[in-house]
Amino acid sequence: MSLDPAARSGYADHPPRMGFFTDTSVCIGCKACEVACKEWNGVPEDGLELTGMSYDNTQSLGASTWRHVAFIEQIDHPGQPRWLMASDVCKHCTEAGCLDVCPTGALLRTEFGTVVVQDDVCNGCGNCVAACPFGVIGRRETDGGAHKCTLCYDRIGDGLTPACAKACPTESIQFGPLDELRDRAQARLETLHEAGVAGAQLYGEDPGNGIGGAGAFFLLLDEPEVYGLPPDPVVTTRDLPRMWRHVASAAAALAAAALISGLGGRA
Amino acid sequence: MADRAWLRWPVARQLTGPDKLGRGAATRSRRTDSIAPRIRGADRVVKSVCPYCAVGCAQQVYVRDEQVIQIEGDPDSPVSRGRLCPKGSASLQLTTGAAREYRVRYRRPFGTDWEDLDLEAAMDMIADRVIESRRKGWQQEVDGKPVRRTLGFASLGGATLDNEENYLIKKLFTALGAIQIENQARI
Amino acid sequence: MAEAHPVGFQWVMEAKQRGATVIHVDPRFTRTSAHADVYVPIRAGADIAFVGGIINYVLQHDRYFRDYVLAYTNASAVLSEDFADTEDLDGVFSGLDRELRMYDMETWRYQRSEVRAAAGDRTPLRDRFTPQQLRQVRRAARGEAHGSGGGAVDPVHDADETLQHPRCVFQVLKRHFARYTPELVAEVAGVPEETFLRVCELVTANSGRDRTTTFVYSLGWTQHTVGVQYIRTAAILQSLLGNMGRPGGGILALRGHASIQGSTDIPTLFDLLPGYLPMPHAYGNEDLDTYVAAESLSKGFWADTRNYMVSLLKAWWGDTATAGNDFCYAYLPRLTGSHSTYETVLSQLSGVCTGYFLLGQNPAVGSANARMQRMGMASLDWLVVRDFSMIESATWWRDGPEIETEQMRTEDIKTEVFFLPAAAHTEKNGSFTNTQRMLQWHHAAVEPAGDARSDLWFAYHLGRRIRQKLAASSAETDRDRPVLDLTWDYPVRGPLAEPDAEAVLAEVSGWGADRTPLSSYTELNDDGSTSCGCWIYCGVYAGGVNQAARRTPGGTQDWVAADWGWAWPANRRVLYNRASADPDGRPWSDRKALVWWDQATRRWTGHDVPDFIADRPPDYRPAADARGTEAISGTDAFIMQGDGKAWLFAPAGLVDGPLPVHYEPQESPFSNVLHGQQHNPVREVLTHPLNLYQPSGDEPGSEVFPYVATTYRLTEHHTAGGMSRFLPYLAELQPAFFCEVSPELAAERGLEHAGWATIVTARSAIEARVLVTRRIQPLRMRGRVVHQVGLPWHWGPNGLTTGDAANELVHLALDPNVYIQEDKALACDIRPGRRPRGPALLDLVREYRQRAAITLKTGTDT
Amino acid sequence: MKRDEQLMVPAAEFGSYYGRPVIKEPVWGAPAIPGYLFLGGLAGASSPLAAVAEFSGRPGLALAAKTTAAGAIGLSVVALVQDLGRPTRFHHMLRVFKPTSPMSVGSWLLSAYGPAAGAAAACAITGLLPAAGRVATVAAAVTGPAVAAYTAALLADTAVPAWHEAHRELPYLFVSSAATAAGGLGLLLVRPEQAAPARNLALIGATAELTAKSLLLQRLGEVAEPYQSGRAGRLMEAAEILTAAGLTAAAVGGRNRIIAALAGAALVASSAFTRFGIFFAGRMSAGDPRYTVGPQRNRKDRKDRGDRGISPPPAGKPARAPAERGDLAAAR
Repeated sequence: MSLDPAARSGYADHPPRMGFFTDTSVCIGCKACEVACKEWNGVPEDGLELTGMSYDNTQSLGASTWRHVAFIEQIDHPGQPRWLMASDVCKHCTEAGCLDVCPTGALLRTEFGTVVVQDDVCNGCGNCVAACPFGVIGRRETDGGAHKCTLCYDRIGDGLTPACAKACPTESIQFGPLDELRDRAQARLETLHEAGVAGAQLYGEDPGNGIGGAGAFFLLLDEPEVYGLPPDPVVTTRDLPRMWRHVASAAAALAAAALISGLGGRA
Repeated sequence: MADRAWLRWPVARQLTGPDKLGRGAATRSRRTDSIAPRIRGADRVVKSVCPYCAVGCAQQVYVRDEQVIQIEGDPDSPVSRGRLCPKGSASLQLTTGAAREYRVRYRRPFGTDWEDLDLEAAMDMIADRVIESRRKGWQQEVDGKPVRRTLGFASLGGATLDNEENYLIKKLFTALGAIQIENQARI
Repeated sequence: MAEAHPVGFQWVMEAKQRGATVIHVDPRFTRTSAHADVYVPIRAGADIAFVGGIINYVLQHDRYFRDYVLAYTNASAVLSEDFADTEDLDGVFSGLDRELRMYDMETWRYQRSEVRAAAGDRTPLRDRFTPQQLRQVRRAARGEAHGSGGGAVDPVHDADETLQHPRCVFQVLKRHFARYTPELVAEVAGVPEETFLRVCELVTANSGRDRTTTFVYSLGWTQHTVGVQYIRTAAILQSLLGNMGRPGGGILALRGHASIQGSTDIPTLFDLLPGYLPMPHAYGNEDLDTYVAAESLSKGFWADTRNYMVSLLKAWWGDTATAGNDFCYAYLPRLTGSHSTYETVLSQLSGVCTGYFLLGQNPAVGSANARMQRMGMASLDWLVVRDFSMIESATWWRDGPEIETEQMRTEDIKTEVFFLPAAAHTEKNGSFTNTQRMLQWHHAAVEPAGDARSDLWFAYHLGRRIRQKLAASSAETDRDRPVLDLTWDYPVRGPLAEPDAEAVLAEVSGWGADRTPLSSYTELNDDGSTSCGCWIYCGVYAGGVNQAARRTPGGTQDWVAADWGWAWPANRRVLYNRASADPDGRPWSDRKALVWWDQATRRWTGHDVPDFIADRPPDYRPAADARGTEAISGTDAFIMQGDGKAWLFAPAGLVDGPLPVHYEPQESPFSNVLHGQQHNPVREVLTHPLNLYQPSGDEPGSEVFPYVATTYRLTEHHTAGGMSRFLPYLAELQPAFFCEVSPELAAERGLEHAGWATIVTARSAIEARVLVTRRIQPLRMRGRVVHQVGLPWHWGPNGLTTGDAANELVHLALDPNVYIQEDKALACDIRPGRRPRGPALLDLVREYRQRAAITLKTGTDT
Repeated sequence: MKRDEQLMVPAAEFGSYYGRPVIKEPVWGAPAIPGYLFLGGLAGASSPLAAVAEFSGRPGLALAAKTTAAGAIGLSVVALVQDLGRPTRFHHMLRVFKPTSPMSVGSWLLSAYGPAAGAAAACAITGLLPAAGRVATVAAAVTGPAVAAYTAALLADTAVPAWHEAHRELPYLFVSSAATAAGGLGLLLVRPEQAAPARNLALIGATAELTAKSLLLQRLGEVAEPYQSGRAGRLMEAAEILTAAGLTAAAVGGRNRIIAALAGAALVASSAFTRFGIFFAGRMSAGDPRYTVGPQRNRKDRKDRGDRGISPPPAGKPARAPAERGDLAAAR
């Protein structure tokens, strides 16, 4: 599958695809990404609930949380106690379910290959929410619209770094041309494997995966589901052609059934 | 006109342009086409320092129409390299958020609620209070030794203040004879 | 460090990626631990045992850096025969007066066989004053003055370069720490032996010519009744390992407020004048001469104390200050004993202190024993609070905890309260001094709105008004002269008449004749020809240029980045960096080169500004009668010290002993296994019904408070929450006050995860949500299990996220050197459920006190 | 897991993050969206029934079916608009035409079908413009089945496991449910002598529906659980009983006015219950990470095994112990 979604979305001459590489092995769980994102994008506060989920009171990505730091306590981890931290974000899929199903064109592929919501277009139908295999996008109660990470579309258009990546104290969040990030991630993975960090793995970067490769991918230290990520997501629209065929034959069957029902002559 | 309006209809753009499926170029709104970071329009960028902890991360304060519109890390800093922690990243909310008070509030002795008070009046009253407490707590000698000081009033705070502010506070209060001048460093 | 200083931690992460080993010692497994190579759980309050154990390991295994130790420390100094160690006296040093709760430090001095007049003109205070008066001097936090200079010491003394003399510092040190074995460390600190030995091995292997190890600490070390000695212990170890004054070495204090370093340099502290000059004391500082005699050293840069003091007096009183009137020295008020913030509270409660300024400070929840703080405020005539938001210190009179417990009624409280909104850092010009002593200027971006004003504005205009009123008063008396003669003519600008902060900085930096800006404190004179508001900041306005505002991008500089901001003194980034070179002036190794002697130019040079006399050759030896800076030899790397050496043994300057000793905290479930002496005998206790202490160790009643509590910060909040609890984006990240406990403690006490718990001490009881986590490990020591309760102290009743303040629990027992309270190791009880409401809360605490048979005297023995 | 059952910060579970859902539960509300599914199906199947009735000379049935179609589609559009986060922007649905979006396709379908069904009903009721009425009737009959069927894609084209995994059966289930409803309503509203096509349609629909359901449940395996438990399970069960009862009654006593009416009511209700059941099953499957993680983990493990063949795991990434595997059993 092509890693150049911008070209397939009508951008003949476009800049390189941009993305995030989130290296969770150096995340210190400070949540600067969450705050910097909200400050820049004006995302509202998202509830004041103590969850008991370690230091994670944000809980998940959603309409009012575009970066979410997960905390996983593994004090019994063989070798050394671990406290995993990972900053999750919209994956900006090559094949984006939210974008595919959006009926209004509010969701948009940008020239950078990222996926954004046009707030002035969105009518809050909620279809994207159900279509995202990562549970990223949500509909905000207060304004009825769908919202998610824009990869700071406004900033990157001016050559600026997205707010979260800029704030990140340890460069756990890296922003750049996707090709470059992929090389960097491979190198980092090899370093970790050489250092004997079992379980280190890249998540989402494989163009052969079910979303055609993510524009925002991760280096994880454990299995994806430990972080609340789906282990092998497949974009729902891959099955849509088949669904349409079944819908067509079902509709035809209904028409036929109606015709058959009328057999037996006039009353 | 009508023609052109019709051509902006995304369906029309789908039909006439390369984005047949309506997932990119064809569906862009006018607002999306004109998107720009709000700091692009800043009148000035002011160099600053984060007000929270003592790492001293450098900040850039963006101002438009005499309002602070954004605060970010300054990549030039050899201390912080442009990065900020969650608190530093919340500097905009700290300085421009709803929690800030902008009016003097006054509670009279035995009062049950706040009252309004003019800043100038408040400053004048405080000056009077200082003079009076200073007088009441004055000690010329202790144990036969000259001390020329007052225990009548005290001050606490200064670890989040500027050096210049602390300097004036120390200078003024010491000259007034106050010695109970303290800050967070003891706490 | 990752928790409270995340952006600073980027350098640790980077070092780690380059191969550095990170060790984290903490009672709880934190975000720092998560990235450490070795995590060491420890019982709160036992760090001297732990670090002392490493010292013992270094000495027993000859892992110290011998050349460094010989050249730059006082290891060879021979001590007086009168000195007796804690090993001889079961936990106390010679010279203890239990009645006065103080040490006579005379026996801690170096031995001096050669009979000669003591260098310096001073008559020892002990010959001039009664012990009671002496104690008052001592209680003025004298140890804090002089910064790193310590106390007066005789630079000429007996020494044994072979380090074999039984009374040489090295041998004394060896004996002193001999019992700090791995077994003892395990018994006292709960650190498993193998973990401890691994740390010893890592630290020693990473120290020497080619490698350096750094120690980083914060309030986890300072907030103890032996806090200064905690840091002393690290200082001894780092000196032994040759890690001081060298790149990648040192002991780094991570400070928690934007300019808390600046607020000690230019101190709003009772015991100091700018530049760590001591505030004059009623005894022994009667006039300028006696002050200088008492407070300067005969050798090193503290010998120039008179220059610094006269220049300060000139800065404050300008032309009025002349040689003829002692430069207005008499205008300075005098201390008698401690006037720290805690004594201030007592003086509020007793009705002496009737007015109070809170300038960006929130003692109603942010200071230890918060109830006592509020009771103090309720005794005032007036209170001025300057802050961003309606913090608890501004609102306690209407909705504070004492209203709920019915200890106060709003309509009965006489305190008049002024809340004045403060300007933010974006709304004013000024400098912050960061944790590495670097001043950085922040420029005003906008004018403050409404009534918000800078504290510069407030101080200046308040002073202006007071001066006007006093000048106009017919009752003008001699006591008003200091205010009326004060130089207070700062230019103001703009619609708000904001004083010019750069003009203040220029005064701080100093000038000579015709107001020519000075460039270094070495230019200061004692004849009144120079003026300088803070001698260590001299040069920050050199050349009439605001050096703190320098912003040459780091990327275009070398790693020292000397052209960003300005670090005191003289823009030096690493203090005592002469020690980065060997006695001959060559770097100890190429890898660790910082400054060195250039024989060709006959000057010190290097990456950093040399912290040494620039043209003093390594082979310079002072004449026997040399004084001041002339007496600094070419190898006296520690130029502020009275003998030019790093002190393994502190012959002066510390009021609670020349060497660190493990004492139990004021409140501890354990007895001191090391000595019969349970506590620091000279710790400060404040006896007051609002400040009751609990029984400790073997005392009956100590079992009522069986757990160790410690307070700390979270990344998501700041101090007492005044700048974080009120912000939605921070409040939502840590939305409730919680305590952290182990699953074992939860099981023992029936605590439910995410439920509620009540934590009780003799002062109060608070409630917190419960986070049951394996990150808190029960420690096994002395056949017992010790449970610890973690309390992030950011909360209070106001703001978006609210909760009880951990400071309600904390007592006031203080370190005797610097008067800092012991938040970091308390004893407490914890029980499931929420705390009682209203007066029932007091009943609960009373019931605990009765069970533990607590009286005013409990815990106050020496 | 309920909070009060937790004893501590839970040890990391292989399989989920604190038991939290991986995907978002759909924000679509009830009764609006299941109501829409039902009404859209009712309308979509009523229109061809109306046409058949009209052209087979059953004006009573034709009128009833046309009125039903128009009413149902009208109501369903109201439900749809009301469920939008920003209802005033409903017209944005026609901003683009996206074949990748069932909702977009459906919107265009509805905008063709709705007016046709409305016109057909209006002509039938008023008796005006009979020719136009006939054109409208045919147009509605042609587009109606698509309206009834596309909603299956609307649900299936999501990340919701119980819906997406059912994407093959769901269209058939939906149209048969639609036929059941339309036929049932015909039985309820129209005298038996006019109602033969309705009865036939109901019989065919109900039979097909039962078949489709059982096929769906069989094929979904563990992801079928949400259809069989909780609120969804109860609704599905009730629907099945009603379908069976309605089917039997219609077949046996369909010529009796009262029995026919009762049978019709049962079938209409069964169709509604089915839609609500399917809706809630989807929600439940989204809310429980098992249904997301389990099948994906199994698929990934199969792929990984396939990738690796029989060679040992690469260094640095040992094979996970069985206990760590995120299969369904271990997921909780």
